[in-house]
Amino acid sequence: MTWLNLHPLTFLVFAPTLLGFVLMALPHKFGKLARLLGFLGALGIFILSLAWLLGHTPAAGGTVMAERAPWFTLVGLPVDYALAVDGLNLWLVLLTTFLVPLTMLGTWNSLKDRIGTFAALFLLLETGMLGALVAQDLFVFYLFWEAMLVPMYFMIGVWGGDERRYAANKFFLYTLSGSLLWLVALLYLANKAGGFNPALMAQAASALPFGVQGWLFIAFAVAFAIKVPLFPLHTWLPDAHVQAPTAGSVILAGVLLKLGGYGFIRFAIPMFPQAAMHYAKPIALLSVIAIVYGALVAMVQRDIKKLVAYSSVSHMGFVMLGLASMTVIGTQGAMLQMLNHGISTGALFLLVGMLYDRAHTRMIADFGGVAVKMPIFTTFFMIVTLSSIGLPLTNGFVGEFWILNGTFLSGFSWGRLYACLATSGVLLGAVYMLWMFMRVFWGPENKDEDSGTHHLHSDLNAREIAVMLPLVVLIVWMGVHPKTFVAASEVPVAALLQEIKAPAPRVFVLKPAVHEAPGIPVSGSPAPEAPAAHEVH
Amino acid sequence: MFITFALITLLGALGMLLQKNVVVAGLCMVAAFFGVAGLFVLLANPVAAALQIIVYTGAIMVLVLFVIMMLNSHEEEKAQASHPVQRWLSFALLAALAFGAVKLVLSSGGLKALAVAGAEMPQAMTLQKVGTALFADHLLGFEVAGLVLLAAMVGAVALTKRNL
Amino acid sequence: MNKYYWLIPILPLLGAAFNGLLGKRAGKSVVTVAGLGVVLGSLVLAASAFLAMKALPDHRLVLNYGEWMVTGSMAVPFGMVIDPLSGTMMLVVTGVGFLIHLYSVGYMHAEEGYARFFSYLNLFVFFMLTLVLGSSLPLMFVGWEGVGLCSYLLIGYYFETDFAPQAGLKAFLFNRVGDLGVSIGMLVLFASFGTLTISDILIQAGHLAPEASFGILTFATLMLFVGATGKSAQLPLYLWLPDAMAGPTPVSALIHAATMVTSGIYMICRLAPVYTLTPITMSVVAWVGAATALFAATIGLFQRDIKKVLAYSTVSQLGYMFLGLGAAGFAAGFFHVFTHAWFKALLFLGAGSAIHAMHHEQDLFKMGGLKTKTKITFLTMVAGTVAIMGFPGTSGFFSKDEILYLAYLKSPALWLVGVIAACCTSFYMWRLMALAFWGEPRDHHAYEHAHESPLSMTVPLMALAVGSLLWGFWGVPEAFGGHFNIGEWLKPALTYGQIHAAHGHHEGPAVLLAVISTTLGLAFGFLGWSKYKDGPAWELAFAAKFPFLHGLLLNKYYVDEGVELYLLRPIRWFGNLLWKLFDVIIIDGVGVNLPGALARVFGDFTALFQTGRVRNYALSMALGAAILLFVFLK
Amino acid sequence: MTGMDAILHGGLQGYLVVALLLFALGLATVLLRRTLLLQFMGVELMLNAANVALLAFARFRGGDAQAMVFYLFIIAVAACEAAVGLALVIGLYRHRDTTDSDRAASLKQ
Amino acid sequence: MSLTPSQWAALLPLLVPALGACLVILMSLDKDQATTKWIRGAMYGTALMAVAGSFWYLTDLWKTGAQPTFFQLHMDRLAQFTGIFVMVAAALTILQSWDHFHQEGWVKGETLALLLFSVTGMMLFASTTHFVALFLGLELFSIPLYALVGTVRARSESAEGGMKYFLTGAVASSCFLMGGVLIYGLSGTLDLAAAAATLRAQGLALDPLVLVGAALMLLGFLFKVSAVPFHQWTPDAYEASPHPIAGFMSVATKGVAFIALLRIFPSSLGPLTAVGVKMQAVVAVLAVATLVLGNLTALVQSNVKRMLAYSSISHAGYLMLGFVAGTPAAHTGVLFYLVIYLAMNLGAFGLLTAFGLVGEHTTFEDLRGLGWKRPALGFSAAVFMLSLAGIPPMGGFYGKYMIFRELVATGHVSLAILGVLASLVSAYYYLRFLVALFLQAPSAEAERLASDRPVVHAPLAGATVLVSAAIVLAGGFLQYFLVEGFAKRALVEGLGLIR
Repeated sequence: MTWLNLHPLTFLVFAPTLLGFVLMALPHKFGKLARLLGFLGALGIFILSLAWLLGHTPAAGGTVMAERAPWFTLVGLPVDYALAVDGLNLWLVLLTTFLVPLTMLGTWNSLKDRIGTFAALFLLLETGMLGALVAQDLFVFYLFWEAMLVPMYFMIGVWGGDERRYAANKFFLYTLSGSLLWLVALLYLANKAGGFNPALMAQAASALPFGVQGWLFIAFAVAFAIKVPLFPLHTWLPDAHVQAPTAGSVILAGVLLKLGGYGFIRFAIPMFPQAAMHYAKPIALLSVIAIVYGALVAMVQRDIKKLVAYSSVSHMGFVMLGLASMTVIGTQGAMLQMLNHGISTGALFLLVGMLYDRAHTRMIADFGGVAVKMPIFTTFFMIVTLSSIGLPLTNGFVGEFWILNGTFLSGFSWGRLYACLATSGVLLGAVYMLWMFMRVFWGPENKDEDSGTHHLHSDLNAREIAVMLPLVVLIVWMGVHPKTFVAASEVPVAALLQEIKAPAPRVFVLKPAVHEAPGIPVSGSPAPEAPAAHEVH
Repeated sequence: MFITFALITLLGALGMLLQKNVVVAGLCMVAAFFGVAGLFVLLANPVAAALQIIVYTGAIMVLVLFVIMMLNSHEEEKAQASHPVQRWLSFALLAALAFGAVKLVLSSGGLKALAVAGAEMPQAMTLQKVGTALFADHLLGFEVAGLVLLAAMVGAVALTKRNL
Repeated sequence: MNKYYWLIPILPLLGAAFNGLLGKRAGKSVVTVAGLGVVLGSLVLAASAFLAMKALPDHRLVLNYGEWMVTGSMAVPFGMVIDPLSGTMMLVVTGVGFLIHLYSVGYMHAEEGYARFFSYLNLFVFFMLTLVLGSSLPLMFVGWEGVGLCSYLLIGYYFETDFAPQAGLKAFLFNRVGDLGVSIGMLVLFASFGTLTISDILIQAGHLAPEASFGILTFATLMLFVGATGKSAQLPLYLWLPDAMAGPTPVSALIHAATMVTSGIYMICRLAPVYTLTPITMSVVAWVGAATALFAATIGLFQRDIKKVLAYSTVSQLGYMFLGLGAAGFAAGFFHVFTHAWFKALLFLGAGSAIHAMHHEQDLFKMGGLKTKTKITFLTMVAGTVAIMGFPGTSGFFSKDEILYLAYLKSPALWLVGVIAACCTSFYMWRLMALAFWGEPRDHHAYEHAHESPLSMTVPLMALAVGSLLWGFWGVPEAFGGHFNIGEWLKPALTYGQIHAAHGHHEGPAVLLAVISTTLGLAFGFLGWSKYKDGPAWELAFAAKFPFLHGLLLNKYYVDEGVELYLLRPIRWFGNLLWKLFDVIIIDGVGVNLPGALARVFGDFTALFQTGRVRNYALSMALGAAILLFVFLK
Repeated sequence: MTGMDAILHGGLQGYLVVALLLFALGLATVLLRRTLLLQFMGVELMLNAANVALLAFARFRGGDAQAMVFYLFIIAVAACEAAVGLALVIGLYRHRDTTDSDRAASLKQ
Repeated sequence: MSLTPSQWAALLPLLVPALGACLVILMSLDKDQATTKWIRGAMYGTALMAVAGSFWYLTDLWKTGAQPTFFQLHMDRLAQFTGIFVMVAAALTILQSWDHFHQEGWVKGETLALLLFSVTGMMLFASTTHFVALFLGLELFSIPLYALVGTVRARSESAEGGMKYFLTGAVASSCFLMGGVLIYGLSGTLDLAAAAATLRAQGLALDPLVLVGAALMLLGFLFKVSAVPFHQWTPDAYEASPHPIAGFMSVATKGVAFIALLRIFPSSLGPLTAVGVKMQAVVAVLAVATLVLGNLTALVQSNVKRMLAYSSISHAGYLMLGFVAGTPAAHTGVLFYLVIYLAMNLGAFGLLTAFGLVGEHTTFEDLRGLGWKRPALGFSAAVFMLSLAGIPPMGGFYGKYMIFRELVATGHVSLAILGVLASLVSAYYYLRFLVALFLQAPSAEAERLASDRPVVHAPLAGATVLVSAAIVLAGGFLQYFLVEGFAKRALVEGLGLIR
């Protein structure tokens, strides 16, 4: 056990792979067994991660767990095998370990053939995601970042829909194109810094002329923006989502997209502060465009899954906006919004998958009056929809509210305008989601022989309910007590923003009444002659 | 004297390049080889000259002409059949190389120095010298050459042996 | 007792959860008990809380229950503030709410979605109370959006029909448009005051000078007012309310007449100290209110669906309230909210009872002569009508008159508009009464089976009737020897110790104005009654004489059609354009697939060099050699 | 003597020029003839050109025996190439009944 | 002159294969070798023994760390590295060819003999700086390959491909020869290292004839690594030759040529700085051409062998980029890349044999669905293709990483960008291989063919594939040992390039 005590993260990251290889080795006829083993293993990882990551009390810097050892140099730059879980990635890690078993359970029967291999790939994917999340050395990060592509490629390509080959290739090459160019920037900076340690690289970057910094930042940003995906680099997403099997879509939306945003907050912004602030405006502009654009396009989709995919574009636009605002509130909002999106959109994809498993169609027009046939399903779908349109007391609201406030307060001149523009996303979100909901679930029952509604014979079974309940609980929990999920990142984010000297928030200074002593504090400390309020607890 | 042999060599080669009839072209090439042999003589290297005549004109050429006959591939070759781009590029290249060759030789200082220095050096190339060099310094090369010959033989057999 | 006040909003939530999750299995009786019980419970608690607050010297009871959204410089707690304003509203919500729950027991007993209905209703009460009691803007916004959600669910209650879901969606989206305004308003207020806790904002606002011209606060208040127009169905966002009548009648009464639609007014009263700083906004509010009052009233003139008439009357009455607010008469506006809650709920429930009697026939032209059949309904309806037309002494008289008087002080034009609207109101109300209860029955079959409603429906009617007749005496204006007690009562909540008072009373011909408006109202009321007491003949003649005018009013000025044609279609078209053109063709086609295709084309081209002729290979080698030599000799 | 004279009167430069020209002609033969056998002969010519240069240098280095040995090896190699080349031609001829290199172009693109 | 025992020990790695070749020839004289199983077994056994023996002596030498120099041979670590490299390649090739030739239905000892000859030549070629030995080595490994390419008697393409390879190869080697002769002429010595020193001493480093000589020699190397525009023989020759031979050529020829290039140009001709500079300049230009042309043409191939041929061309491009960077680390990267490339490319060609794709049936169509039929092979195929595309954590990535890193470090950022774009393009056609294997169901026509074709058993080829996959994965996870312990030492202690 001493090894475990020394290398808990290594175990968390690589245990899935080991299991995955075991499952791959199993012959086809043991598929069901492999699926079961895979699920149990993933569940174990989740429980373990909960116990370890929440069990440890964080160190001063917010670091929960860390490993660092020199790995290799390859006749040149040293590469450290450095992993760590700290405030920035703690909850993303937990989200990953949580979603994987949940998704396995949620899509238990939706695949018929080669289920063992699928489970194995799923576990490999988990390793890639966890590794990328906990990597503290850019080379290691890059390794996991790229390694993630492969299992997802096969998940889409083998188990996907009719256009799966196109979608899989598109997903693979699209992402690769960004990350390869990013690799060149990485190498350039690493050569300047003499290593892949982010801190050293940040120093080296600060020494470079601003133009170079700008280019490097762009290389980083593009690679991450493709993953996010930020308009106009989002077009791989709809294809990938629509073609991928349910499980693939869930993980894609739930975790993979987050890595883009995470890359920004973890690497791109801290390493190139000036460049980041210089390019904050275009990024924010693109985010606002993404918010509105994604929503408008989602509004006219005919395929539920594609609609949800475009809604992801819109929601992740909020994340990017919050990051670009460079305020604590905005960034924290972005951190929370990433989790929100992981939960809500993941849940949406699961639900769409459950619908598809029954009706074998996802076309909105094929449904109508589903509520009559599947009341429980409808209830869940309604709740998730509400969280996705950011109804207060669900998770969606808190994240968006913080992001909007942060952006409005942001020290950049564009903040106020963009915040006001971004609010329209909230409205449009309601438009496309509820319009879809109305057409699918309400209205008179669609009686056609070949309609989707006609093929719905059973409401959710116990397993599916068991999958949805935790998600619903989380949705409410995050909406009512978000602190649980953002407390960890509060300190690191504040420290980061202070370190990069982000512009101070801009507030309005109001004119006090003439006979008042000048200078009413704008921050809300009640004035002396405020009537005493009776505090009751 | 040098001019003569040089001309024989080059004209032979040119003939082989331009002569339509394959057999005649082959014969032009024999001439070229003879010219080379002559040059070797002028270079005070009778051994080489002899070898040249024996091996090339003797062995290789006869072999080639034999094959030409055997495969009766000596029908007229239509020069224009080759793609004009190919043809003109090749001719341009040939001209460029010829011009470049002269220019190169003239521009090389080392060559001039060597020509001056080497003109009055002792020149006799005797078999004894060759033998010593061959078996003293180039034993490895000698063995390897043997291997090459063996390999070529095996290859030729593998390529042409009928009963497979 | 204090430590239980958090149950005031939570009890209905629990009821909602219970009815929603287990109601179907538990059975209707249990649902009834649970649904009514929780509301009754919170009513009792509310009453005690109200008294406790009243006992306090400064009439403000602040309760905090831990933090909600806390990060960076933002700290939003869970908390309740009970002061005269919120307290009164709380009582209205729970009280009227309870009566309507009671009424629904009878009205919905046949429904198979009974449990669902009650869980929605309870949920609504929860959110409404959150809106009212919330100690911070975001918490208020929780209720704000929540009631929107509930109205969406309740309007779409008959989800298997074609129209109800559409109406529900319409309601939610129009509200969302307003919520946009609220969100932006909150952003600005947070950036200005650095806090979102209402009391802090108001205290700070107390120390500020009014904005002479268009300032940041004006912007904020205007944005919040946009939200109010959405929630309270003012121009231009009123469109959803008439369609909302697709929901069951109790819903129309509770949500779309008495409580939810007044939350816009409530919010402005809540933020009165800030609004008083922004004269421009105030005028905007006044004028929008006046315009809405008149506009809706005119539409109400010729509607045939009894609930539509009431709906437009609601819109118009809400306009009155905004007119009052805009005229700096926050108390007056809120007073009208209060009275209106009584009589409009009454009218709706009465109409519902009539509809119930006529077997769900809503077309006025098909009713008639009910006064003999359904006595209680008839009498209570009369009470409601006289109240709404402002018959001297009724609650409507005092509240409306105070508003008109303040409007006159602001500008006579506003007063004139108000009066005209009032005349229209009494006209269509009496038209309604006449068509429904007087004259010959026009649908004999239905008439035969018409019957008085059960007790659970008539008791609320009577209770409300009493309220709407007498409650006005709480706010008798000075002009009529009263002290406008409600104003005094609300003052601390509305001014928050503001340096300069909300408004000093100028002198004005109060009595004269009241006399004029009232007589005109009575005259038009009589006109409406006399023209219709024998059936719709007169209207048909009118329609024949002025087809355009009549059509215009009947079709609500064709606004819905216009919205569909000039707003929704273009948006959908634009979305399709973005998708099909920008996404598929430009980004994907040109940006992604084109390079791939080009690579292939180029590959095909380079493959051509592989001619298969060895001479060509040798040539390319020779050229390569030339390159080498060139580079080396260069 | 100046460069041109040296070339014309059998100086080292002369042999070099001849060698290089021979080399060029050999290459040209490969490029311009289609009869495989003649193309092979072109290759032989190129080898011969190398020989000429080699032995010329040897002469002007006072009869360097190393070069002479190398010359022997080159001849041997030339013979080997000829053998394999001819074998290949025959093999091709068996299948295609031609020694025209342009007509042996089924492998392409 | 006589050799000391240690020198004999150092010579054995060359001798053993040659002797093995002779033995195999003797066995193959049996006229019914094609029929009697044990003779076949004996031949293959002998060949394997020869390779294994040579490998054994080499590793022995490597362990002792001796680097004897005798005759014109430098049996230094680089030479030993080459030897091990070549022997592994040869061993895998022999094992695959057993299965392949049985599938094709004819087995000939000559092929083995030729293979062994060419192996000997390769070792010689890569372990000398003396031009005579260099030239002989070149011919000794080329001539058997010419024959091997044309050796599939059943197919007319075979002879054609052999002819093309032979003719172009002969032209290239005569250019190479001419270049060497010119250098000799001006320096007076046939040992290139000595020649470089003399030329520098005599101030002839910039003499046009020297430059021409260097250029022509470079041409010889570039032809062997099949760099554009000397690449056109490659696809035809690969398609013509038996799968294992194609694999062997793609790996061994290229590898040896690169190592020899490394030994000659940066090292032996080091004193001639101008030559080095111009070499890098021209290699940079040609590398760009190679990457672009190789990748783009590979994109449109329908035949897997041709695709692999073009991909091998493009890989030559990456390796050439290593020479452009020219730092010791870059050269180490080149060596490491070669090791991985050996495994992944021989593995890829071995797959064709292991899947039993005989004759012309080597199109992507023929691969469809095979990945699921043979999971282990399919997995290895994924490993190879991802590694070829340079996706971590496969070994191929680290090779690219080292080369690109040095490129960027030496300021060739634009080249690095081109390189990564090239590998982006390459990813597409490598994925196509996997698409065929896993993402496509076998076409009905393919099913029919498979049904009437006897089910193939290629245990040896399968084994080689798995071994190669293991090597590639090892390259991904144990890259450190391969680089520091193997490639770098070969450079440091062999050429002394890193001081």
